Amino acid sequence: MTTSVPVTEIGPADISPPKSFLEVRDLRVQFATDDGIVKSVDGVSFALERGRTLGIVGESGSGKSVTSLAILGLHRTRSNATVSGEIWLDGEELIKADNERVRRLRGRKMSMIFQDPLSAMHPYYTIGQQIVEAYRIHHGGSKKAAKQRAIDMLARVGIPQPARRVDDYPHQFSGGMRQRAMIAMSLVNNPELLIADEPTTALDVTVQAQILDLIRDLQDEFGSAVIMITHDLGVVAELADDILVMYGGKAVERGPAETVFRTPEHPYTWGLLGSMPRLDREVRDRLNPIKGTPPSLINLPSGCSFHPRCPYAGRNGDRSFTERPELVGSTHAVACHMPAELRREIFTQEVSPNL
Amino acid sequence: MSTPLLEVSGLQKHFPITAGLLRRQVAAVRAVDGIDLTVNKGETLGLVGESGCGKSTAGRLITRILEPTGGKITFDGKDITHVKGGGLRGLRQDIQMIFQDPYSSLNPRHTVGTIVAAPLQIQKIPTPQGEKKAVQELLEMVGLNPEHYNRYPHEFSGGQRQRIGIARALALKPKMIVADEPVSALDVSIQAQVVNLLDDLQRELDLTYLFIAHDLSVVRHISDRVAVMYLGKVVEVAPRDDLYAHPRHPYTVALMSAVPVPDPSRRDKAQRERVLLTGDVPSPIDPPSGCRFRTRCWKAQDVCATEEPPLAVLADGHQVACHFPVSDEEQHASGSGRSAAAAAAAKVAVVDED
Amino acid sequence: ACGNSGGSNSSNGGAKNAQNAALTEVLNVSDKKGGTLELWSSQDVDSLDPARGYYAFVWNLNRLYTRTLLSYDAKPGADGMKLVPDLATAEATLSNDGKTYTYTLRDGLKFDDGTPITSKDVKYGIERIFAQDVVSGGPVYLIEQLDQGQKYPGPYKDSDPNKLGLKSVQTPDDKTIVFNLKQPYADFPYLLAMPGAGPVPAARDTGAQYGTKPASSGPYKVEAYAPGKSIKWVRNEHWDQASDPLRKALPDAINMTITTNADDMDQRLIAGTADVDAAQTGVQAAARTKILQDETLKANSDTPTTGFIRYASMATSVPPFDNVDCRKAVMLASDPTSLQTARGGPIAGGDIGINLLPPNIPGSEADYDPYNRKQGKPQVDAAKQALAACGQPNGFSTTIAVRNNKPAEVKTAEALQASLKAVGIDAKIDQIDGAQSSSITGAPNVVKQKGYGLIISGWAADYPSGAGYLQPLADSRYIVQNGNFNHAEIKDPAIDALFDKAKTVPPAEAAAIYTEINHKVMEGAYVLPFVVDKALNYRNPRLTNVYIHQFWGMYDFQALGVS
Amino acid sequence: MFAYVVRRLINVVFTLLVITLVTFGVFFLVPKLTGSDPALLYIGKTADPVAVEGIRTKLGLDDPIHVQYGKFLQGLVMGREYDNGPDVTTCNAPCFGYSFKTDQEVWPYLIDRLPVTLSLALGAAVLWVIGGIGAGVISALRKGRPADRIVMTTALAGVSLPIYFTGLVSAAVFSYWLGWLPPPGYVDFVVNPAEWALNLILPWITLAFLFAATYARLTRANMLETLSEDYIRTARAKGLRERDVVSKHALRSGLTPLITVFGLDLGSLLGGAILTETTFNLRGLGEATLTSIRQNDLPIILGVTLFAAFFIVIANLVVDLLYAAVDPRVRLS
Amino acid sequence: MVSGPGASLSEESTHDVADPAEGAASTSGKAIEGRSLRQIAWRRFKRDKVAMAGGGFVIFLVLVAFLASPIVKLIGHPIDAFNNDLIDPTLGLPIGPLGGISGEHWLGVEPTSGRDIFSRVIYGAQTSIFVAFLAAAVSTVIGAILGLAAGFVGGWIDAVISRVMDFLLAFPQLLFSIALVSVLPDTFFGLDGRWSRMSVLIGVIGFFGWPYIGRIVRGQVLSLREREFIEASRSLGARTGRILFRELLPNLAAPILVYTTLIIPTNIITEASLSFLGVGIEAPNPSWGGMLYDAKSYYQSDPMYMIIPGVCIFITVLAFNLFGDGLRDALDPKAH
Ligand SMILES: Nc1ncnc2c1ncn2[C@@H]1O[C@H](COP(=O)(O)OP(=O)(O)OP(=O)(O)O)[C@@H](O)[C@H]1O
Ligand SMILES: Nc1ncnc2c1ncn2[C@@H]1O[C@H](COP(=O)(O)OP(=O)(O)OP(=O)(O)O)[C@@H](O)[C@H]1O
Ligand SMILES: [Mg+2]
Ligand SMILES: [Mg+2]
Ligand code: NI
Repeated sequence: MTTSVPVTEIGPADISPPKSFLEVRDLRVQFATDDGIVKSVDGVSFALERGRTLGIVGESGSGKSVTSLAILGLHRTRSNATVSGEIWLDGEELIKADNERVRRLRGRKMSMIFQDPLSAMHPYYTIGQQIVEAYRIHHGGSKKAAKQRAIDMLARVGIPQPARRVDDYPHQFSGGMRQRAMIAMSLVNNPELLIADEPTTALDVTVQAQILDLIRDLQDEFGSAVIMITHDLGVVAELADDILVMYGGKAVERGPAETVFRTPEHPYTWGLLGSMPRLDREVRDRLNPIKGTPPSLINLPSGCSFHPRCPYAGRNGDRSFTERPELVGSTHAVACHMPAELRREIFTQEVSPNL
Repeated sequence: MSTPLLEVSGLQKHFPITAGLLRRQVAAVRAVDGIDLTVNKGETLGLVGESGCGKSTAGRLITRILEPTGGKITFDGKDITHVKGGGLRGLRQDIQMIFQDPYSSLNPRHTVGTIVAAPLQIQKIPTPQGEKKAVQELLEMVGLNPEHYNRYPHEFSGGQRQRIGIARALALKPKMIVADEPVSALDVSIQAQVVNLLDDLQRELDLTYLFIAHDLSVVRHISDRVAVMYLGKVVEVAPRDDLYAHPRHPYTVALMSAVPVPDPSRRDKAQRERVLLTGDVPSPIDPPSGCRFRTRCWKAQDVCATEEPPLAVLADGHQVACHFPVSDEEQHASGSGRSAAAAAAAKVAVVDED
Repeated sequence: ACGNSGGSNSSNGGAKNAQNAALTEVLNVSDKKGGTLELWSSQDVDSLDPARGYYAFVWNLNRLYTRTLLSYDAKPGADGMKLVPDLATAEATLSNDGKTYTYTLRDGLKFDDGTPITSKDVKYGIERIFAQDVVSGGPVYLIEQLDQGQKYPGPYKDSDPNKLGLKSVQTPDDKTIVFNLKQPYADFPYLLAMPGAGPVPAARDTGAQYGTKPASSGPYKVEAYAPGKSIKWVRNEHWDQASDPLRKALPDAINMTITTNADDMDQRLIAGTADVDAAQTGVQAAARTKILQDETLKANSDTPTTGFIRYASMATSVPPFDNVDCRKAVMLASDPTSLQTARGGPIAGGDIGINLLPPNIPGSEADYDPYNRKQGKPQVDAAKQALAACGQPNGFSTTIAVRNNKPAEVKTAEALQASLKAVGIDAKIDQIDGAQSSSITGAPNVVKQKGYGLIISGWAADYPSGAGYLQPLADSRYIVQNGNFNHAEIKDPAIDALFDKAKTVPPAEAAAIYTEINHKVMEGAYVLPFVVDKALNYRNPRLTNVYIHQFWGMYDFQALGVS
Repeated sequence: MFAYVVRRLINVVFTLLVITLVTFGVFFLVPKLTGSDPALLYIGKTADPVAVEGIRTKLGLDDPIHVQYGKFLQGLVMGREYDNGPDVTTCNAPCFGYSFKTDQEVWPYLIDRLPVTLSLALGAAVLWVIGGIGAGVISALRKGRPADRIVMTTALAGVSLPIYFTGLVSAAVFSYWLGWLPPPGYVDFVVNPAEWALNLILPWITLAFLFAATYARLTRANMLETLSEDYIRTARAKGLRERDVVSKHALRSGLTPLITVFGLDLGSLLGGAILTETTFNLRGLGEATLTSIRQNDLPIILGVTLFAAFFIVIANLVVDLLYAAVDPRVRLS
Repeated sequence: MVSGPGASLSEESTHDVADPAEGAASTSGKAIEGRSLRQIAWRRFKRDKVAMAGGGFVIFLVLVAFLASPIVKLIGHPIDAFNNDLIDPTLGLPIGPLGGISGEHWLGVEPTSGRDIFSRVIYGAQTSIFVAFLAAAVSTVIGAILGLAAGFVGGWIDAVISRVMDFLLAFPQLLFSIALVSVLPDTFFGLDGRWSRMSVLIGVIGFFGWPYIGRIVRGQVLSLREREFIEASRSLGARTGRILFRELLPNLAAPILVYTTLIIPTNIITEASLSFLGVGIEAPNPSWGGMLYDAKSYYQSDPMYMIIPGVCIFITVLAFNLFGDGLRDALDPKAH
């Protein structure tokens, strides 16, 4: 187990210049809708170094995608979103930066792989045209050179006969190949930060394994920082060095992957692990589901937003119901009102045996 | 040990592809192309396979929502392959289905009461205690508040909706339930609730399940035996523990090894042992000759292209359709054996996938 | 005529220039040749083939390029109603029994290609009318008079080598043409004045297509005809002024522009970029307002009677119109003013109709008003009495048949309906297909079956004689199963006898007989006259030799020149 | 792609056949059912029985209906002759019929009218496509802002206004009261292009306004939908400039559905032309239709209907091919 | 307009008119209150003030249409009463400014005849509303049945119906309507005069409107048919009838309602157009289109006569469009 401290604790009041390659501080994203204000991301902070992978897990609607889009500055155009906080990328603050600056970084310094490659690619342009475009925005150069580059990239991501397939349209590719093409497109400019938003959710396991392999290889090769967003704990475990667990728009637990998997401290993380059947364990008689349903982001429960589903809520008097827990801790940070000792005790005694 | 409730042999379903105003058939999707299965009373048979391999079609054939193109289905001793009319209506009482998508499987214009009462009305089941009462009992059984009788599906969360679907399936007190990916649309935390519910109901009501899923871990959790499908064919059937411990068919091996392990400390090992398949599942319109898996199989030889391996029972009780089943030695020579396979796989990785 | 805004000159020098001045006098008399006459029309010609045209303005236009043996004199007022020799040297020499008409052609007559016009060409032209299966559409009076049992099929099916097989017409030499009638027929010369009786060179006859390029015997020839767009006439170089005492032929060319936008045409007339509306049906409502409210414009306008009477016939075959008192009730109940307004009012529509004979027909009387219509109000009480006498004191219901392609007729039908309602007569309006009226209102059995008690139409004479005008309307022998115009189905033996008598007496006596017929028809209350039709037409002040020709009720196109 | 074109062409021929059959049936059978004699419809004021009989033989109205249809088809393809002995009327291919009422072949008659309608339709189409789509795009890009509201309010008013009302009002205001424009009429383009345009301005605007309104609404909806597509997000994520995102990515797919709509609108364009031509007294195909209907001139009615149907079918073929050219997904299916 | 809803077809077919609250409501905790979709739609509709105003006006118009004859009786100017005294006989124009508007004749009188315009406008409303509604009903019935058949049965039935619909939609409908109206017999079902002509119009307009509804219903059925609840119903042993009427139809009700509402304004305009072209309602029966046709000759000298029916058509169509758009937004917020 590595002992470096990749994930630093950063508070909202921290105005010191960043030490890490990517630092997100107190990120908040809110959407104004007809029904009220949706607090999709509500004070999330984390940091990431080059060459490392951060896995973000959480249920559907917990704010994972919104976070990643905020980093790329994609809430800026035609959106009902308000974004606040700080995002430092390689010493540069992005939220206050002007649109043009962020645009120049987008696709070059930071790029993204989307979940559904079919709908994320323009149906009217060939795969090649789309990759070429991505390349030429930032590098210019001749179309021919760019196309050669596209073919190289397609070959690199394992598309057979790339010189021929480069002129195919997305709908002529199979699901797995589309995702490879998507990856090729996001890597064409050697980005330093790659965000993959559920890149394998739509794929079969066998194909998922291929893609995960590919991402890992490419990261080794290019040395980029990677944010891997997923709701599949297996996928995070495969790839991530560090893990951020999100619930209801907030980060509830953050730490190195091994720690979070081996000694998770937040009841939600326990729930996640407990409700998941695992191939690497004996078959359990029963799973341990988390009771209830995920909260509405418009009407978040008071206090700790997990309290309606938390079997341990109330152990600290009223605090769970009234007071919002902060994410506390350095390497391994947890947002829970229970004292750390109690958490560890509960984990080892009550939770761990049932996993 | 047990009596077979459902027996399927040589089951086929070909969807014609038509063209033009005259609807001439130009080809067929061979979605299910001759499968043999047995489901015993009280057990859960898991059915896994990649997307598009024909799992749902098989489920629909068994529930007789679809008319089989060929083969035979026997349920409870009766041949139900082509039952019609009254016989089919009787069968509906015995075999019920749970659907994948909790959003589209409930009519948004009907109340929960109407939805759950529908089977009672359609099958004209007498309800001595009154229809409403009967429905409320069912709701209670699946862990819903009986007061929700008059609500509409959109007012419920995914997990709750899936419960409504389950209540509807249970209304006729079926002997067997075909569950087509009942949890794959749900969040992990909710999945477990539904899986537990299905478990409990099986125990209470003595149900038999055909459990279709592509999530191997869930299938392992719930099934007694597991069948693996590939491109319209069953390639391996075995008791759960046997299958997961000693997969015999190369495809099963690859499938198992592809599942990511939720344990960071083991990932290097898992990676080393991984058998990476190349390419995608071929089209069911024009499946490969002989063994259908041969185009992606690292053990394939000439015979695989010409001869279709039958689903045969091996010595250890596995039913496997393969000319060269993976042996125990390959299985257990951890590291070397598997990595040999992996190396072989890597070699074929450059093969054209077209 | 109040509130005239400033700006317009009070009046121009020529004291004669006033509204309706052209009715009685020739304005801007001039012999100056040259220039182009710009005719406009919102209606295309029906055909330029003289045997196929039937529109009045087309007949008027025909005088530019078709000469006939006789033609109406080129003079304003009553003089214009007289026939004068045109191709012929003089009026016919008439045999004693009044059955043989002999004409001699003038010298120096030539078609536009220089070939001389002979009597055979005249005969051939007349023969063409017999080929109704090829050249349909024109009047067929000559067939009635000349066929005489021969069943002549027309020149196209003629076995005669020269295609001149019509026996009743003889051409002893190239200058002489002889017509042999079976019975004396005093109006026969009128028939010869119709364009269809003009000469046609057989060599240039293209059958049904002849109208696209008709041969010219007059001072102008058709140079180009674009259907629906324009017609252009240029001088016929082979026409000789000396051979033609009638025509002045002043302009060098005559254009007729066909527009769909009648309002636009009116504006051009007023602006002076168009000379005359060829159709002469009167300006549109917008221009009417403008002209009538501006003295200068008004002075350049005329409101001639068009020769049409607008009326409703009461079909005696449809009860209760078999009863004269019921017919009288309708007569009396109708509102003369609203009917007049519906037709366009006193100036643009016409005078209130009081009897059936229009002023251009010999025998007409300007103040014969048997139903006291001139005072302009419906006579409800009298109408109710008539109803009582008819045995329908509470009124009755009936149907008004009206042609759907004539907006003004539809309006009069509405007005009639509204005024009849006041005495309890409930009239339903049935708009019939105007294009097929001859087989609907023109078919007595259809009228009876559909119960068309009131049939609205209009009628003008094809030639200015009581026979030409009244006989189709009132003679029981003119009732046919298709194309009937005796809509009322007047079957009065006395009237029939009068018609026969009129034919045998000199014109002056005949006029008195037609007056009598008119009285009989009005006394029988067969026909309810609406208006004596008028049209408000505007003449460009630059026109010379302008006058209204009484026969057409239009400017005499052949006389016009431009300054 | 080639197979696709061939398939579509076969389709077109088939459709055209059906159209001729339907129109022929409607116009020759319905009058029969309602008891009027088509031959009578050809005759003018005098219903001379000889003439009626002549017309009847000439038109072959005595023949059984299928023979008549056969001759009709033959005329379309190879031309035909109307023959009753002495007088033969030739009607050259494509013979859409012969109007004995106006004594002319229908085809040249239509061709003669075509320039007016074409000028009207093309001008209006250019206006509305530019105006409607432009307004719709602006509206979509400025969603919720005043520009959007103004465009959408105008568009809603536009779809609620009948052509002939806007036409009459604009004619009253611009050419009568203000006198800025000549009273609408038609001047041949070759004669005087400036007047041609000046004369047609009002009809163009009137006709285009209605369509522009629909197109603006449609464009806006399509653009908004496209702008929320994943691939637009991808384009932005690549670092594309916003104007490139709109012009290269959003417009292309956002406007493609309008091609189909345009094809569909050709039918109503002809209806619009009838109304516009009536309102402005233009002598085009629409006016020809109406006049022929008023005069019961069957050959012309039939001709116009067929002509319009042919035109629309062919135009729709073009539209479909265009669509296939633009959207690669269509090519394979 | 002729192309009204037709033009927005492809727009609609790209959307899935479906359960509006799906997905969204499940996450909001307090949604569990037992509100039916109808209530939700009504609440949403109530908030849309413009659509409410449109709806109010529509109701008002329907009342006027139904009560036309008592209203006119009350006012005391029968639609066919001539008033010669109000017309300048030479010009045929109403005496007095603004087309003769006065306390007696609220909207003035007709040129030539002097008939009261207000009464005629009221009757014109009756004509428009009846024709538009009944034609919409005809279209809806045919469209729903054929659309359902095409979508549900599929196969060659679908192929044929779809082809017919495509064809009719691309066809010059106005042209064909004019031709049809003029060849069809005048008397229908023993009705006479005004009503027979109206029934012809209803038939023809209704006939050309059905493909529009048919296409939407077909699209809906195709997408609904793929939904698992249909399969679920089948797996319970439901017969086709139950699936069609109990499962599909309730889901089709909203789109059918919306698009029926939206073809009404189109029908109003089509009726007016036909009357304007002289093949619709025949004089002396009042119709807005017919009045506009009349007004064509007077637009320079008596503009009020043109403006009144034109504005009537405009306001009515606008009200229906606003109402229909609002209804669509309420029942199907995803559409916009
Ligand atoms: N444009 C928007 N307007 C309003 N709400 C939005 C918008 N985008 C996202 N949201 C809301 O923000 C919340 C977080 O969304 P997000 O997409 O980040 O979830 P996620 O964690 O990525 O979920 P999933 O696993 O389903 O992708 C959701 O409740 C979503 O409804
Ligand atoms: N009604 C149908 N008509 C034509 N082809 C069909 C039909 N239903 C299914 N198929 C085809 O049959 C094949 C098997 O489909 P099926 O739905 O059974 O797969 P599956 O294993 O359930 O996949 P998934 O995991 O994606 O649900 C697929 O290729 C599918 O496209
Ligand atoms: Mg997401
Ligand atoms: Mg499936
Ligand atoms: Ni929309």
